[in-house]
Amino acid sequence: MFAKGAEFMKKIINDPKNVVAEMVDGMVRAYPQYVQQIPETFALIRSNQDSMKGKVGVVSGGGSGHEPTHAGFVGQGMLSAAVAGQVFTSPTPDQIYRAIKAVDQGKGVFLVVKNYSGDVMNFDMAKDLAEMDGIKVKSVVVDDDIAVENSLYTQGRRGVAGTVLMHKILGAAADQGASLTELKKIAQAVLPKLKTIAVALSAATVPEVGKPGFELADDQIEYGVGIHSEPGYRREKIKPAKALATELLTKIDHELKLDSNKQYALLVNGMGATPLMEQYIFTHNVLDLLAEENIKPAFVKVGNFMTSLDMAGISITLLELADAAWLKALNYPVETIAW
Amino acid sequence: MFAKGAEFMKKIINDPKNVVAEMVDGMVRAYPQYVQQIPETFALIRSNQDSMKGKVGVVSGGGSGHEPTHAGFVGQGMLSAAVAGQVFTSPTPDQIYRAIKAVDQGKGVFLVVKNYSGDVMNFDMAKDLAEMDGIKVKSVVVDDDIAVENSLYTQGRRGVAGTVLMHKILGAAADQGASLTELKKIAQAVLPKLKTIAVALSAATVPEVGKPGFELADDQIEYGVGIHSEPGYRREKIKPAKALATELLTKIDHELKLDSNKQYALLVNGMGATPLMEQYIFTHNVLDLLAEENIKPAFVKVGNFMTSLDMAGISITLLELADAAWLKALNYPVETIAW
Amino acid sequence: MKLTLEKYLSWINEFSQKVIDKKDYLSDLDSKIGDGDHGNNLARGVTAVQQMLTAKQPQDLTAALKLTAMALISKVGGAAGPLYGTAFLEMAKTSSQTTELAELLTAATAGLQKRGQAKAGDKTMVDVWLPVTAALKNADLTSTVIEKAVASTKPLVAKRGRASYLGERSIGHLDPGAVSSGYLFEALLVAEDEK
Amino acid sequence: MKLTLEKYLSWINEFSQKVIDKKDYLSDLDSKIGDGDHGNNLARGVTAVQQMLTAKQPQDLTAALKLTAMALISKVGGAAGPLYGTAFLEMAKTSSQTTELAELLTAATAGLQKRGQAKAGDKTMVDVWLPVTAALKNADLTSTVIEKAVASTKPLVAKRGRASYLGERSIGHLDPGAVSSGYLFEALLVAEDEK
Ligand SMILES: Nc1ncnc2c1ncn2[C@@H]1O[C@H](COP(=O)(O)OP(=O)(O)O)[C@@H](O)[C@H]1O
Ligand SMILES: Nc1ncnc2c1ncn2[C@@H]1O[C@H](COP(=O)(O)OP(=O)(O)O)[C@@H](O)[C@H]1O
Ligand SMILES: [Mg+2]
Ligand SMILES: [Mg+2]
Ligand SMILES: [Mg+2]
Ligand SMILES: [Mg+2]
Repeated sequence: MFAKGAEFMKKIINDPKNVVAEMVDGMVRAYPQYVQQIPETFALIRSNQDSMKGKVGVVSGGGSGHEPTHAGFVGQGMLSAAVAGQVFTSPTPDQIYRAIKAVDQGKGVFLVVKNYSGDVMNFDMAKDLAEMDGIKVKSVVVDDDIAVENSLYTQGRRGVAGTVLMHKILGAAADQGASLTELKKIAQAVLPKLKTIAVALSAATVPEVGKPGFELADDQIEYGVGIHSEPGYRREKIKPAKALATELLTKIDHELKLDSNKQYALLVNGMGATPLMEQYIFTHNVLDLLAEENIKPAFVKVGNFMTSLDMAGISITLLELADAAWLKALNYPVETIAW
Repeated sequence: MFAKGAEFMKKIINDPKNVVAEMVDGMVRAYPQYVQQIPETFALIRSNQDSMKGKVGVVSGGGSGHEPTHAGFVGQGMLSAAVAGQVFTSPTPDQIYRAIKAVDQGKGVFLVVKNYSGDVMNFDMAKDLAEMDGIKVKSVVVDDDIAVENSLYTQGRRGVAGTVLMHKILGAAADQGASLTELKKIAQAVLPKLKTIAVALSAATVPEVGKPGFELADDQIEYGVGIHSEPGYRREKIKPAKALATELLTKIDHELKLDSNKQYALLVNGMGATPLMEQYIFTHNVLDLLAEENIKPAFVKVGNFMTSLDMAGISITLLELADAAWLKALNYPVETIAW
Repeated sequence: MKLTLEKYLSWINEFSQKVIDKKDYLSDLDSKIGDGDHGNNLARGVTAVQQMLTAKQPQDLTAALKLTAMALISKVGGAAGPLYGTAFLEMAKTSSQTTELAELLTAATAGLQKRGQAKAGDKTMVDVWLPVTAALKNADLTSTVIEKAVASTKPLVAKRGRASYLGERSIGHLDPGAVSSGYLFEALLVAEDEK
Repeated sequence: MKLTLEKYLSWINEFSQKVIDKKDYLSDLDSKIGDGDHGNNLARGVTAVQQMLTAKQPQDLTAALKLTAMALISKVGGAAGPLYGTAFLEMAKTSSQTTELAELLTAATAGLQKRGQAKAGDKTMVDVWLPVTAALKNADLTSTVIEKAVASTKPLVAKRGRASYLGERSIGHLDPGAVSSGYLFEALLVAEDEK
């Protein structure tokens, strides 16, 4: 919207400084039946608070710009609350702490954190604050993005679209009365089976920054980008959807060792500016490639779930359904804006 | 994806000629629980065919490129079937006829048509074919787009995002056993109360064409565009979200004569490449402006419902809830991919 | 002039070739005042017509016209599909009574107008079909007549089809359906010359 | 060197001004190897610090440090928020025992490392805090020490924070958190000079 240096940002916004406040306001006023704002925070809690009674709370959150994640998944059967940070910036501990306090029913609160330094540290500090109040808190740090090599000596892998499936499975379990310890066990079991990888056609423009996170030539794509325009592992000329699907699925196969005797859930995720038509075409190719390996996913979902502002691109998430309960949890009914 | 002359189209597709076939394939394989393909057509019918028993069928359709419209709204409580044409091109009469035949349960079939020459003529021809088989058919031609002046001597107004609300209301009524004649009455009552207007930040690129439908300068927007990059009524420099909302709401007010004693449903619709963050910010402004007139919509929905491929932009639909049954119908439970 | 099966086949072949050659140009015209797909729509249609005629080898004019109509109706979509389809269907129907070209085209044009509700001067293909039919009746159809008819759409304000949304801004552009109809009748002249 | 309330306030003012001036540059550095928001994050933070200090008028050093920490923790977010926040919180805690700057910074750096798990050479702000703390202990903190520490991050491969996703490609870029930490300590030198 505002000219900034030579760049021009074409967005439907007012002041770049207020995007999160205005977005949160729009969301809670559009959907009061699902979410309510915890006063003076950007934390949104379930409107149907009765549905949380006697259950462990599940709280997620992170930077804004990934809508409908996180608040779009708040509601019965899924998250108890979600905390929004500034764009691509972890929320602060005081806000996370407020959300934890608001959802706790004496059974403890489970935190779903994506593996970014900021998120990990801010959620940790919030956990400390909550524990000082006597609230039991456990957490999982999701690191499903296989684009970066894993290593003990680095930050490790990022948390991306697979987090949505983690929310779904934990939310269903919590709704059915799982304890804090049981949720931790489920999360730990799901984590190594959950793998995501993305390709970008363009980068996101953070409103306060005013220009794209990176530049791709008119005919270039980048494999392995993160959801904050973190660079990926290779740039090349754009290829047909089938070739993109092949590249990404090969990477996932390398990690999960796809096996026709096993069951899988597939999430095809648009990054914000990619039309559903392209997402369905890509899904067609992914399903074809899996079918060549005699794999037919037991659960499929296609759409914009973990976006990156106006980035064009797509990600594949495969979850190996090592436990039959996970499939049931994915199909468990929910009352949310966006699932 | 393919270079075409000097232009370059960056899309996740394979052959531009196959986009619809591949998209439809991706959709039915991803969501077999909701939709099935009528063999050798791009018509998708409800998987839960039992849910149609004894009821009037509701069939919609039109060009592709508006996903999740139309097939995303097929399912119990909403559409019985949807017919997809080529991108931005009306489906052909034979395919529409197949859909009509497939959903008819002896109670007749109601067609929801958007007011474009092509759609009107092709659905008319399909109606003729179906009537020759003894199937009772009635229809509504939706013309909610107030961007163009209405006139008896022209094509009249276009059908755009408001069509989704028409689907929802008619689908709920049909599911509750309304007759063909009753559906026609409801449609006729809803039509004059349903108004939509859009603003575009960029035009859509049809895959087989390979370049955007129109060019906007880096800082330009266009008010009143249609969902096929039909030009609008004014171009100007981009403005803050609030100013855009004011411009569009003023136009709607001019038509509907907004009145704080009446109830309204609001649909804020992203055109395909507009992030949810921007849609919620815009919603915040729209709700503020309505609040200044003491209007609080009784129903709000925000998201990508009637898109235009990769167009960036947004539309406002307001439906005056002249009949209390319409609000109930909007909240009526459905089993669809995208509502 | 009477239309024969042979002459019809060379006419429709000539037209198909022209549409395929001019596909991009037709879509370009359509993107000025419509949605940019007229060439693609029609090219899809004539390709189907070719396939259908080759596969079914119709043995009389009526069958050939009907196959053409069916291929266009089921493959073109959009506005042009039902319009061209209806035109050929009307010709097919009439051809069982007469093969006089002027009469076939009179029926076609009437069908076109019934289907699309366009009048002369609405800036549609009708603005080509009407004068061409009139000229054929007088047996004086020439390239000039066709060119003039096509060109006549340029200064008009569109009243039907997508171009009508442009109002005054449609002035100064040729109507794509008029241009493709121009090709149809130019192809007729070529087919006649060949005989 | 002992830290007084007065000296601290002029230090933090100087730093705030610098961050606001260099906001775009810090974000630019971050967009090279991170997500492009470090300047914006920190600017939001120091603005809150200024507001907090003006509103609350702390009467002793511990209170001022704690207010700073709280403003940073609750306003910056991201990685820099908890890191800078923890550093100032540790200084606040330690300041009730001693106001010796070297000791305050020793505590801060330890807190920073505990919070973020970064070691020397991981290409983070720690690569500035460690040598600066060491120099202060020897009472020989100079601009050169700071500049060298900041510059030392350039050839490193990032092991923590978003830059670590770049692996080898992080080489050749300054770490934005190191640069902002450099501003913090340059501001300290300015504040000292003023006295
Ligand atoms: N109602 C109508 N009557 C006659 N011709 C029409 C009508 N509507 C559209 N046309 C013709 O159709 C042409 C557009 O065809 P095409 O682009 O294939 O379809 P669409 O407009 O559905 O994309 C126009 O140029 C015009 O000549
Ligand atoms: N684990 C860590 N330990 C120490 N410093 C870190 C760590 N992670 C990140 N940093 C510092 O934080 C800086 C980035 O801060 P900022 O951009 O504000 O946060 P974010 O990375 O969340 O966007 C990096 O330049 C680095 O100096
Ligand atoms: Mg950040
Ligand atoms: Mg069209
Ligand atoms: Mg067209
Ligand atoms: Mg950053």
